Amino acid sequence: CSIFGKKTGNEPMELVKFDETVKVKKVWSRGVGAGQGDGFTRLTPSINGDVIYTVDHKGLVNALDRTNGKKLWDKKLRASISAGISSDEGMLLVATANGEVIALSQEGGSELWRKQLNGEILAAPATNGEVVGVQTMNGRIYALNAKDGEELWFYENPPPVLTLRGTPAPIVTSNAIYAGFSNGRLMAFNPDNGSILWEQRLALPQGRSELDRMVDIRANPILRDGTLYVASYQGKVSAVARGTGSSIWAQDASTSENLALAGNNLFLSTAGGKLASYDATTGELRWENEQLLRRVLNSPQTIDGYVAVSDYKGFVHFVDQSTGEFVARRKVDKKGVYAQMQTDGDVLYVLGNRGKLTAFSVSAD
Amino acid sequence: CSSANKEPKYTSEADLYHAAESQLQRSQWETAVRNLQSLEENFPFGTYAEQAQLELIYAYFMSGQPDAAIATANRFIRLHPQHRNVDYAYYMMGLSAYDKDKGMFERVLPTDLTMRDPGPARESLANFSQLLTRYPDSPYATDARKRMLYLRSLLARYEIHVANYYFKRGAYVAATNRGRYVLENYPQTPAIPDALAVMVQGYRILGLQESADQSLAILRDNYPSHPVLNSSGEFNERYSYGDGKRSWVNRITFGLFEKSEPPGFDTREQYDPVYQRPPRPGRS
Amino acid sequence: QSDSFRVSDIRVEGLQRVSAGSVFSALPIRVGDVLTQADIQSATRELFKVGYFADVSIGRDGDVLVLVIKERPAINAIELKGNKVIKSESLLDSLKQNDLAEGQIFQRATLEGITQALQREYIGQGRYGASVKIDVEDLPRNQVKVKIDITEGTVARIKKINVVGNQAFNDAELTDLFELKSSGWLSWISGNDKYSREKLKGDLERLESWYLDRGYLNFKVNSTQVSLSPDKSQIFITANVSEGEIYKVSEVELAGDPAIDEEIVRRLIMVRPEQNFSQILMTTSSEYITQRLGNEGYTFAKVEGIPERNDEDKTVKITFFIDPGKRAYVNRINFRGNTKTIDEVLRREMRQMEGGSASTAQIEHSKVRLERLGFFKDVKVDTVEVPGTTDQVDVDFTVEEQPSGSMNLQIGYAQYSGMLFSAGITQNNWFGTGKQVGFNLSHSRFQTGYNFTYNDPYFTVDGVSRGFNLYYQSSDYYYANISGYSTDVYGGKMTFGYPISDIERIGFDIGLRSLEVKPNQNASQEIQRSPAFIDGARYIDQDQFAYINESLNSGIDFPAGSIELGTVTEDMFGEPGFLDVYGKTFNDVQAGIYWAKSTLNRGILANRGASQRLSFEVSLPGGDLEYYKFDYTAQMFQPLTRSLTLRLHTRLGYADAYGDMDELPFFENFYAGGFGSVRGFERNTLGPRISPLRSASPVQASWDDVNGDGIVQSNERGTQVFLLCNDPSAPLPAGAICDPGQIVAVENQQVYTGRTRGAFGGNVLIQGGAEVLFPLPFIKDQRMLQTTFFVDAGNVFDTNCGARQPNCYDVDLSKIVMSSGFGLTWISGFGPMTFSISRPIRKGDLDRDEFFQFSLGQTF
Amino acid sequence: CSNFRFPGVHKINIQQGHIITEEMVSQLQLGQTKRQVRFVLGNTLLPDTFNDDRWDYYYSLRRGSDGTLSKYLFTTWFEGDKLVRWEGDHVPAPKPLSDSGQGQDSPLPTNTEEIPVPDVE
Repeated sequence: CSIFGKKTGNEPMELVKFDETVKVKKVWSRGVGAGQGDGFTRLTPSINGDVIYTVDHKGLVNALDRTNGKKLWDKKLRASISAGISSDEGMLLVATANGEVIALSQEGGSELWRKQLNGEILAAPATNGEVVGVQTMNGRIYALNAKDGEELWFYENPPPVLTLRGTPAPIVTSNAIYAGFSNGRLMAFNPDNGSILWEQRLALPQGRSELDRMVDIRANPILRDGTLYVASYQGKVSAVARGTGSSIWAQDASTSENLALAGNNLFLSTAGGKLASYDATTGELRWENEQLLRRVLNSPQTIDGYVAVSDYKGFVHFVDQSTGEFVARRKVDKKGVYAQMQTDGDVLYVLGNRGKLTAFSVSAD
Repeated sequence: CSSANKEPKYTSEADLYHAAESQLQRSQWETAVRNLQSLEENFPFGTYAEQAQLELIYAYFMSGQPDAAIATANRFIRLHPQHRNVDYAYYMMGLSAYDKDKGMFERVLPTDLTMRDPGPARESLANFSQLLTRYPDSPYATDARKRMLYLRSLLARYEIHVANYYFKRGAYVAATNRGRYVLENYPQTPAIPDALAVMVQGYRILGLQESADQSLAILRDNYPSHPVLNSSGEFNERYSYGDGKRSWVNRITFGLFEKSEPPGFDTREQYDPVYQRPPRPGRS
Repeated sequence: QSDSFRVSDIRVEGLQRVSAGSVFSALPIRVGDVLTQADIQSATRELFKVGYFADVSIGRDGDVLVLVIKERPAINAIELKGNKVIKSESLLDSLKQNDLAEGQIFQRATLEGITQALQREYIGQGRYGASVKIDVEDLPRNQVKVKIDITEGTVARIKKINVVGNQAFNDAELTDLFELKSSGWLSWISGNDKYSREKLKGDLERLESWYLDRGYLNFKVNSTQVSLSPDKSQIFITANVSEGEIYKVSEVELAGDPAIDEEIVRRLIMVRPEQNFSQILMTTSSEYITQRLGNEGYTFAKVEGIPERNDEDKTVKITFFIDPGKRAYVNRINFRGNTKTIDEVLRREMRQMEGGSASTAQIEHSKVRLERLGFFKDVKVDTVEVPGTTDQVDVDFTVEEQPSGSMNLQIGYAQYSGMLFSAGITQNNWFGTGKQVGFNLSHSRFQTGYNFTYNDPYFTVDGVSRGFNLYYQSSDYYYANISGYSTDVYGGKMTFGYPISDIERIGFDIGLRSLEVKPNQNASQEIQRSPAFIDGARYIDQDQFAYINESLNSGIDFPAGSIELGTVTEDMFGEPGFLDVYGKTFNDVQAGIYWAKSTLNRGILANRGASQRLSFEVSLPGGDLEYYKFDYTAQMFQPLTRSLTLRLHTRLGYADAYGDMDELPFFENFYAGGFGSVRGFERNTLGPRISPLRSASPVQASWDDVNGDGIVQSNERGTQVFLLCNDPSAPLPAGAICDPGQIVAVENQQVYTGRTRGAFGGNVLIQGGAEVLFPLPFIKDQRMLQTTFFVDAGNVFDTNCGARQPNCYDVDLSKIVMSSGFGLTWISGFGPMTFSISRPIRKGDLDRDEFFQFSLGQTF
Repeated sequence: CSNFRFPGVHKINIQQGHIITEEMVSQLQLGQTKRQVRFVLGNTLLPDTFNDDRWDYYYSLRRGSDGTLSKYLFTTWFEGDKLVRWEGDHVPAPKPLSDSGQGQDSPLPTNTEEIPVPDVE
């Protein structure tokens, strides 16, 4: 029996060989700071118009021209950042590791206001221009006044004993705030006074140990037209009607990463390392790519006709949206890519954990 | 890939038992222990099970593993409280504790156990007394009673030594109480006469004349020849403590020569039957 | 048949392993009962509940009740595979607790029980990824073998601990308090990055008391989250806190009956108005008051500080409620564990009287005194309430004996004295009687000695000690690096001493001694005149010899008698040595007095407290020697941190002659260097050196009229004569020294390079040093081991140095030599073993350093 | 030698028995039960095995410094379970023991260094 640990059968799967049928071209690439901290943060870039904004865990905010990667401006915040960056409604929102939300202007990054909350913030705050929604690790959703950061209301959902690291980012629209919680519940609130519009239980905890009973909603919900797409860990992936929260369809699935939606295809990467595609309207499972098992996949992102997903070694795999077959593979950052990749449809922006932002374009040659 | 340890070949229950029996005869204690252990494991409820456990207790004891013997006896008592010779288990528990701490030191050099902590022997007192209360007519009762008396007289004599020290120290309440403790806790031990003498002396010094006279009366009636009594049965002044006289030699040499403390009480020769080591236990 | 019937007998079939007894005890039916069908149903249910039976059917055979039982299989063996981190035994133990073990009956629930028990074990170790697969294999005779295959997965380690909401103190300061740490490079040893719920609870309590100790009365930990990374390998801990404001103390009150006057109590309170509130200061004050009351006999005293908050002005009023409880008395003092030492040896150290008022300080003090005896490895004490009384306690001491070197046969090796063989019994707890008795026979190249010592530390009950010792010793100091002489000494001494306070003693000794000194070949000027005076020898002076030589070589003869030769006188042979003046054998009466004070916490390898000893020894007038000697040694331990202790030590010595003796006998000199003195230097080689030996070789100078013919021819050489120096400038043979009026002699210089370095010692010793005691990592039982980093310094001086003694100075601190290094002492079964490696920092040119020094089986 | 007197042998105080104060005695009333008396005076350290109706409360203190001995005896008698008589002198209000001769060598609580005094700014 070999000394260095015999094959226990649950090592990450070896990468399979295939010939690339798609050309992935690096448009530009640029270092934007120190990347992710050691607190398993998911500091994600944010696209607004022609500008792409990034923030690193040391507090460096960058605004780049997204077509050529040129730096427009940058600003040093003297704080360690645990969540960010969102760029809606003319302002930028980040949060510090000490639980403080900071709002900056999109021109030059000057500070608009900051508000100290009680709880660790690991997902970028969202705003509809009037109200800013913030979720914290201790199971709360805060609503702050977008003008001056004053606290309007907060609702608390006490989290179970053991949860997944991180929270989903809330969706803040003019008439509702949608938020998923670590106890498997999806809730909609009236943005102005915090009253509960509706509440849905997405997954039921089962099993004996704290581990088996984890049913966190970790993935950021996606809202399109009247439907809200959500997914939970060791629970379900489901589409619900945004007005009532009633379930349109639901399938068993376990994911801790965000979903991706393109046309009628909903993509998710499961905790076990499967990449799956569902029919967005019926919820029927289209295909499953099982060649990346146990490689700890991150959030998928659609680009052109393809879906990209990164794994724990920092490879970005491109698969065909309709068949799930591999079409290309590029190595981006050996420390991995925690941040969800951003796209405007034909350029894919990938921020590696060590702080390098690369723009890729994909073309079938 | 560890080499699977080979299963002991399943001899039948009876063979295992008889093998162990013969090993006990030839005093091969270790092999007997191993056989009896495997017997207990493989046939926990077989016909020989109970008898094997008793043999195991004895084998552990004889192979010098008192702790294992005590543990096995304990388990036997718990499992078979009504077994007809469970008294043997109690007896062996007492015996194992009795000998447990006899290090080389005590065996080789004659040490006066009455001046030291008897160590684990103290537990054996409890085991033996359980045996005597539950099974007064068990074959082991006589030997157990003899050992108990020996132990209790050790502990009683220990108390008298402490009383002597406290007289020397001048802590007369402490000394008197030590005497009273013997009277109340170790009746019928050879130290009783000295205990009474201690009480007489203590009460006299404390000035509790009534108690002193009472103790003196009892001492006189039961042990007239005790050295603390003079010919006429009164308190012998030679033993009186308190701030007695000091010889001038003692005084000028800072008390270094001619110490004049009265002797302590130790009438073991007179009242204590010459106690020799009790004999080794015979086989059950 | 009628529905019910009377049971005449009960028969059981199918029993293999379960004892009939347990079946009958579970069966609710007894012989003679009247049974109905319902009774039978309930009986079957009862038997099933026992859990040992796969199938139970109760039937009737006439009036006999028949039970047909099919037993469940028993577990014959449990096989564990794949467990590396947790060993099989501990897994089997945890299974045993859920009574899943070999020999047990195998039940359906067992399977579920096994998976759960193992999972709990692994989650307890932070291995969230562990999984268990079980399969059951049937064996003959209704037995089963349970095979368990475990995949342990990786252990989840704490990656980050984040405190949210703290303003006054930064995260680093706060997480430093935690026992749980995020993975660092040392974590693989300490394992402090493994999550456990209890440790987190303890950490949060420490965090809370940190804030409460600094005045944040409203501090609260709102919530904590433990979260896991998706691949279950990393754990993150977040604590959300709200600090609140700092509260100041407004006033301090006493309430209840303080039993001792308030002034004493007030002095013990460390909380002052206007000061920031601090919980630790409040609790420490309460503890001090409780102990103070304990000293007064109120062992059951309860003191509690209660803060009352005033949230408007952020102040707090503290009231100390004092309930002295009943004054407690000691009923009995018991000793356990002293199987060798007799009871009186322990009891006489007691400062708490049996039958008297209990005092915590006296009980604690008694414990320390027991530890100081050095007979016990460990002393524990606890006070137990006497049942049935409200105010009496028993004080139970439990001690653990430690070998105090009873029969020791020490074969040791010390560099300077080579093989050391010493057989003997040195025992300061002789047969447990507390008396110190020693028969010692020791032999080494340096010293052969026979020594009998006896001392009874408690000759009287108050601790007056009386003892005596007889000794014979012949030592050849050459092998102790001390220049050329050896001594034979024998004598006897009476010693006694007594305590003048609880920690101070005074002692006297008086004794006779007979000493003989024998110089050997490289003795020195100071010891004995050199060159050696030969009575009646004759000399010729230098220039006369030159003139004669010259003329004889040129063939001139002399008339007989014309060369006159003088006979030598003593003063031509240099200064008289000590032995020349005072002879070689000395008998004297020695008297000594010492004062000693010690608060060391342990007899051997102490690490707390201090000790000092001043002794004065005099050789009484009327004996052959008249000198006196002061000797002062002191050491002090000062704890630096919880594990580091600083030890400062010094030894000062001064000796001199008096009366008609005008110089200190050289064999009473102080020496320095080596163990117990300045480590890192060869033993006894520091300080003054001997003035080199002189030897005068006679010259073939005189001519006599050998053939009696009245003329001295040049070939008539006569007896040898010495050459008297009167013209230092004249040419001399190599190495010769010519002092006017002295015989020309040759100095042998190699004395300084030989073994003794020509060490001679001196009458003033100054020596001291500082050491830091540190615990060795990885070693649990440190009680028998002491490791130190030391700096030693010292030297020996002489107030009247010989004229030509090199390296001999009057007291001059700039001449102190220093060295630093590491030392280790281990009290093994054979006695103390000491090692040290060291480097000199400052040394004189003649001082020789020694990097590695060791000594086995011999106290230094 | 000079008139330097050698310091005497240090003897420790020997304290025995029960401290009965005036205030305790004042709480005694005839007819009290044994339990009540025991609550007031505490358990006697010298119970008499042969006669449980007489309780002796003995107190003595021999000072190590000058060897003086002070002794007090207080006795109570019972008939059945009723206090019928008591007699004897009580100990004058005791000076705190630790200020007497014994005080100086039993320093303030010896294990103070175990209680960490915080370096609170």
